Amino acid sequence: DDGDSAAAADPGEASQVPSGRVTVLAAASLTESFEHLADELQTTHPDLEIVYSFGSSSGLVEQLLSGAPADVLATADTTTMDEAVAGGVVDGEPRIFARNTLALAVPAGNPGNVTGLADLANEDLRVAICEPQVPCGGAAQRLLDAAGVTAAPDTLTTDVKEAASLVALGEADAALIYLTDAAAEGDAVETVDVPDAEDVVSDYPVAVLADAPNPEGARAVVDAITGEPGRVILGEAGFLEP
Amino acid sequence: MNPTRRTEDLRVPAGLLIPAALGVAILVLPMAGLVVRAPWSDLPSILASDEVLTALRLSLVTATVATAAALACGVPIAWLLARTTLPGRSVLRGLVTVPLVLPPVVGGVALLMVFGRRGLVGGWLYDTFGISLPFTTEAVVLAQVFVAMPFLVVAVEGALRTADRRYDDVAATLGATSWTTFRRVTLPAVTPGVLAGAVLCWARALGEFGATVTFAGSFPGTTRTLPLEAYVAINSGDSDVAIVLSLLMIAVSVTILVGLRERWIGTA
Amino acid sequence: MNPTRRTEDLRVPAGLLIPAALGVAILVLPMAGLVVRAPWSDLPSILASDEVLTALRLSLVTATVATAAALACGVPIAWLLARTTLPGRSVLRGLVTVPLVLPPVVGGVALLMVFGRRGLVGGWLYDTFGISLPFTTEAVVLAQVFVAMPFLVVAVEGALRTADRRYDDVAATLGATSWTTFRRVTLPAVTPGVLAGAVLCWARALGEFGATVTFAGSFPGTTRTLPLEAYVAINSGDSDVAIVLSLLMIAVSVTILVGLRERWIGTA
Amino acid sequence: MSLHADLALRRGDLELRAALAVAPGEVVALLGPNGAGKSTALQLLAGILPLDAGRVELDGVTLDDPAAGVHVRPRDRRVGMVVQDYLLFPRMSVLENVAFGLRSRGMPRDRARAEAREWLGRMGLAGYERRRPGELSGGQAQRVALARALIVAPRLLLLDEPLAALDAGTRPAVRAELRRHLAGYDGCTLVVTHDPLEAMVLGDRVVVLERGSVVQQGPPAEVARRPRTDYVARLVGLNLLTGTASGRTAELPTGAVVTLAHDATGPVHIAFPPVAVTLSPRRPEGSARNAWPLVIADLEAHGDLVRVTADGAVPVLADVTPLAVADLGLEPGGEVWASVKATEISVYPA
Amino acid sequence: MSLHADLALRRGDLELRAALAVAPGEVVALLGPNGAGKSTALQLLAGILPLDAGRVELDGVTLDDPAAGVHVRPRDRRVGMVVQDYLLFPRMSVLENVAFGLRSRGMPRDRARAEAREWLGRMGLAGYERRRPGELSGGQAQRVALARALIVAPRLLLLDEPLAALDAGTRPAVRAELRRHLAGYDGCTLVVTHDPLEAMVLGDRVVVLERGSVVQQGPPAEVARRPRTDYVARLVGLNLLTGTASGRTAELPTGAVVTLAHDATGPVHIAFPPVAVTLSPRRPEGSARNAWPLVIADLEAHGDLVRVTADGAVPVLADVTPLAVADLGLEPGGEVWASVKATEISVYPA
Ligand SMILES: Nc1ncnc2c1ncn2[C@@H]1O[C@H](COP(=O)(O)OP(=O)(O)OP(=O)(O)O)[C@@H](O)[C@H]1O
Ligand SMILES: Nc1ncnc2c1ncn2[C@@H]1O[C@H](COP(=O)(O)OP(=O)(O)OP(=O)(O)O)[C@@H](O)[C@H]1O
Ligand SMILES: [Mg+2]
Ligand SMILES: [Mg+2]
Repeated sequence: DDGDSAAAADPGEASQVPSGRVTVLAAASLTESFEHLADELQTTHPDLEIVYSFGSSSGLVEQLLSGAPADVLATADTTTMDEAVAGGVVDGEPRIFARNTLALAVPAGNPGNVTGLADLANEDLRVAICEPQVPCGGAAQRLLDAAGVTAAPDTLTTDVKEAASLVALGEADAALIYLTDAAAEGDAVETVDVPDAEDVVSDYPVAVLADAPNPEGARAVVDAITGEPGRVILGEAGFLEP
Repeated sequence: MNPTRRTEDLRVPAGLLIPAALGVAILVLPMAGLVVRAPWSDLPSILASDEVLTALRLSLVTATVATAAALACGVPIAWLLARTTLPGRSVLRGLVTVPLVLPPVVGGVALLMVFGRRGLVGGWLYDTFGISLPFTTEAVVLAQVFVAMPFLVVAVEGALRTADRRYDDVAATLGATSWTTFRRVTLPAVTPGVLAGAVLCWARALGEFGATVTFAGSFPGTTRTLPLEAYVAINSGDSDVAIVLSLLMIAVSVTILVGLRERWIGTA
Repeated sequence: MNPTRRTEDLRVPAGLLIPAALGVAILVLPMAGLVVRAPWSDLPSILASDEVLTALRLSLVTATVATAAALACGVPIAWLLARTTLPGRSVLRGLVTVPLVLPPVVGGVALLMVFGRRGLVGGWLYDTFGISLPFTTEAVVLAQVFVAMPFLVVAVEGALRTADRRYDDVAATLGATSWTTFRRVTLPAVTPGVLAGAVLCWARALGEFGATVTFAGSFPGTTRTLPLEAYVAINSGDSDVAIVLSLLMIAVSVTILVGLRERWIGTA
Repeated sequence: MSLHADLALRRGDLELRAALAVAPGEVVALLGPNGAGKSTALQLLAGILPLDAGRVELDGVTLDDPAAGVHVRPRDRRVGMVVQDYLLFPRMSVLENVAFGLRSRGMPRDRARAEAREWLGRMGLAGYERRRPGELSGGQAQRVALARALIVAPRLLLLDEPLAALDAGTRPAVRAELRRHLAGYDGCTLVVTHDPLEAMVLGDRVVVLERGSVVQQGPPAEVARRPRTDYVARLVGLNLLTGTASGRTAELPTGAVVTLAHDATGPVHIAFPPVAVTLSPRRPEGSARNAWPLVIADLEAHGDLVRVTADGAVPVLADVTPLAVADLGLEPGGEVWASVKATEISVYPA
Repeated sequence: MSLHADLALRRGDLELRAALAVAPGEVVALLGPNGAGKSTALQLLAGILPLDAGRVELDGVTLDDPAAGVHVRPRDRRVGMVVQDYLLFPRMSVLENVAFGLRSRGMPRDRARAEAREWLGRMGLAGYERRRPGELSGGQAQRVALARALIVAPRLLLLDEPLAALDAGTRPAVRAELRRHLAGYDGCTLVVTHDPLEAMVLGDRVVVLERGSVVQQGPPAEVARRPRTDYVARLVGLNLLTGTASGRTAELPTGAVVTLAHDATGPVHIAFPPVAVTLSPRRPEGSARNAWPLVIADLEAHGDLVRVTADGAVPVLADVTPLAVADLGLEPGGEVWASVKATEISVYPA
């Protein structure tokens, strides 16, 4: 029940020192960075307890529209955030806090000898690309169009993580995934330079929610995400600044 | 001692009816929700689209092949578990039911580790024969077998344990080999259980998503089954399409389950 | 007519042994893959972490409660399907098995549509009592019941159809109400089937992911069960943790399944 | 209490149409060949099978009347039943099986068990209380089934071959126990049996069912003396012929003629015991007026005597001594003359 | 072919230790009270139950020898069995049930079916080929079970009360068929039965089992004339006493003394038929030297006679006419004197 978090925040002092529980719904690709951010905030805002629920952006919006009790929403694209805005669950204007670009990822050692985007058209290579209808797929399509390449994928993943783990396991010879995901896989994945990759970017918006039980806490968290602590941590994970 | 109408034979004790009604509500109401929310006007155009038809065909074919394979392998496993005194039998039972608890995505990763190009078995297959399973329709079937066969095994084992073993003894005294006994005496006796298990297995295979998407990937025509199609729709914010696809799956499976006429499920 | 050693009673026809071995390989090898790849040195620290223990406790509690609820509602449903001549019974059977085919994520969406704060039932509950189900531990249980109960229903119905109805008749002539007959005669006769169904149901509930994450969210301590924890781990690039969590689930369920001693599953 | 039943049912090739009435306290023995419909009739009365047509009334209450749509459920009938294959509840102990009916009627567990224990004792099964049905021998299981049915003192008791599996030593004791119980019992009882002695001992009246129809009924002695069908005749050990009498002779359908001791007219039954048949190698010349040439079909030892089955225009069974068999050189396929004195023959209207 | 078996098994409170031998072509009738272990013995021979100890040898081949770890599986034994509850395969037609054994031994379907059809005809079940077992009456099912076992001509045939459910009309025919079949069959046969007539007709030799042990065996006539246990005596309808003889008298354990017609010494059995017992209200003064005062326990009609069970120092069964019952005013609890002429008594060493 949603009464808990409201009660936890003492309304009298709220405007001074944000405290109590803040529930953040965040896109799955933000998992690692946001967990770090919570640890960081623990030192500056010891009274703030941050609880995350990670999921796909569209699933999170669906949950909100069904009355999920939460304070903050962070999605991996603007389309889903726009749905939330249209649904009236967002308080104020969403703010872009990070950007992501695509990388051409190959397994460690590059067994397929991939040298550039053009290799994605090679039928003999096993290629994973995101489904065009999802954010990373849309971005991939734009990148490929710009390079004039018609890819021959073997699988269209719905989730970037899938493509990333296929590369990490060596099952795919190449995949177009976000830079952050490539970074998260560590040594198992290498990236091949793609010229002009920075031209295609995805925006990550964050917003305080209209029914937030703890609006003060929510604002403090959003400030942290968009402010200095977020910039540092997100930068480490490979995100670009907005 | 009240003379009652013949039809009142249907009277059911409240102790059974109330929980049953509650259970039916839990199971059926969400489906009603889907029906209410479905975009009925767009329905024909969505259903007639090429992708949907392709995915539907692929789903039906793979689920059916997977069920056949699961029957071929799963019924013997159930028999081993129920009728022999194999040492370590209860550990085997535990192992065989593992895929039930494994979150399907993890199951997919596990399948990749074994049958993938660099996997234990897959690596050998690839190096020796140049065969690579992932991203093929065969991989979809394998993922479905992995996920759905345990249902069959558990259901059939339950049925075998309920059946009277003395018939097997009689068959043996009549000179039947254990294979003949199995085929002509044991199996017919547990047909309802086998059918129930096959239905579970088929339904589970039809709805299988996580292991498939991880192990077999998602490519229209070869590996993108209906649930994958629905998942794509949800993730691209098209929940209307997802609802329609789900209703389609429901319609197909209910038709088949209802079509499995009473007498197939067995008369006692 | 060859005198054989007593132990050779274990000899199993090849027609059964070969497919069984193949099936076991398909089911068990992927798990072996997980075991091989597991980060054994980090294992203790991962398992001892607070999040994991919390998630484990939550998983065990919710799966067990869900199984109890499914038994309470599902066994009566199975009885209705197997033993009465309810009109529209085969349609009911079809409907009740729908959650089997519904991809769990879609199931979660459907649950939100009905039990969400704006849903058919959920809206009424919220407006009248101020109760909101989604994103609570109760929601996890509800999602698990929705997804897992059909397994129980199908398994128990199969067992009921295999059992001899004449015992029920005898009980009736001895003056037993249908409730007494159900409780003292019918139910004991199908105990192996009910247990098999409960095992299926519990295992399915323990591994449930899609419907839970959609309907109940993924809040540590209240709704983040082990499979959800594994998903979080995968998403933070920590596939080692995901593997460890999967092995934990496997270990827990195998222990419980093996612990369910032979005699509980029933002697024929 | 009393039972009035009018049963009609088609089942496979069985066409059952039988009227059965049992007075309060009366025990009716239901006899008939395999497949006659005895078990089926019992199932109809118990309410387990639905009637096609007809009516069942017990103690003035209509239990079944398909035309009016009335059907009382088995559990509301207070009908006790022992079936041919016992159907003891496999997961209950013997004691729980016997106590089941009392418990179902709401008796507290301890009292029900005490009473069940007593019944088991009467059935010679003290000490078997905690066994499971699977651990009983055939005869033991049958006695448990009997105790389970008798203990509830039902208004209508249906026993389907209740003693068939009992050994020769136990059978008289259990039969006596059953007889004692039935004597002090004011409900209606129907006992199916294949044992003529059992029918005579237990039954106040005998009803014979063949191919779904009642072919004969009456007091045991009457039925034993004047069988009306081949089946009954074989059961009571008599030869039975059917013919048309006119004066002191009767003509059989085969054309053979039987001489009678008394005048009779119209269709008659002709009965005589196998011991009254004399066999001889040639046409006998003595006072026996009835003599027919026959071919021996079978010989079977049978206590001190040998039973000879002989076929011909007048098929007969004859009981002769082993000495006679040797003297006459009787063997299957051999020819022989059979003769019966007219005074040994009893004749009654068909 | 011949069977040599030495069976030892504990099962619940049954302690079975029996040696059974059957010569080629011989038919042994196994008699015994309920729970004696007859069905258990057959299960051991069929290989369905494992022996605790002992040995089973058929036709020179060891089938079971737990000490040596030998156990031939049921299907390798060529042992045919008819069990007390038939166990017809419920999902096969009657014809398929009977043909099953032949098919299992590799006979082509058509030939197997033709032969099965013939066997059904012999069992009086022509026309029932396509029925399911669930659609048969009890007696019909038993005949199918019998045909299913006989058709495979096993080397050892085990029949557990094969005719118990048959009606009085069918039983002699099926019994004759069985006898005919067994006569032309060189395998070993064991028939369990509770019917003394059946044991005499079918058995070349009778073996009596009680509480797991063989208590008597021999040719049927010998067993019938000289019973050695109460059970056998009741079975063949004799009174049996056991005592210690010395000269022309024998003393019973109760102290009562029986006068004998011939000299005897040591432990003896004393047997006499119930019809040889005379009942009188006072001590008889005639030539009968044996007279004992008794109390009547039970009366039961029994054919033309009434069987009186009387208790006392010398418990006896007496068969008297209904007239005598009326004249003497016999009733349970009444006192009476029973007398038997010494010449009616047969005495043999115990
Ligand atoms: N379910 C059924 N379907 C078709 N025919 C059946 C069915 N059940 C019984 N019959 C037939 O009905 C007839 C009567 O059967 P029933 O069991 O009443 O005989 P019965 O008189 O009890 O014989 P028995 O003395 O052998 O027990 C038999 O010919 C049997 O084959
Ligand atoms: N599974 C078992 N566990 C324990 N005791 C058993 C078991 N099966 C049988 N018995 C006991 O063993 C004894 C012998 O049983 P068996 O069935 O051999 O008797 P039987 O001679 O065939 O008797 P009947 O004439 O009644 O068929 C009985 O007392 C029975 O209660
Ligand atoms: Mg019958
Ligand atoms: Mg027996």
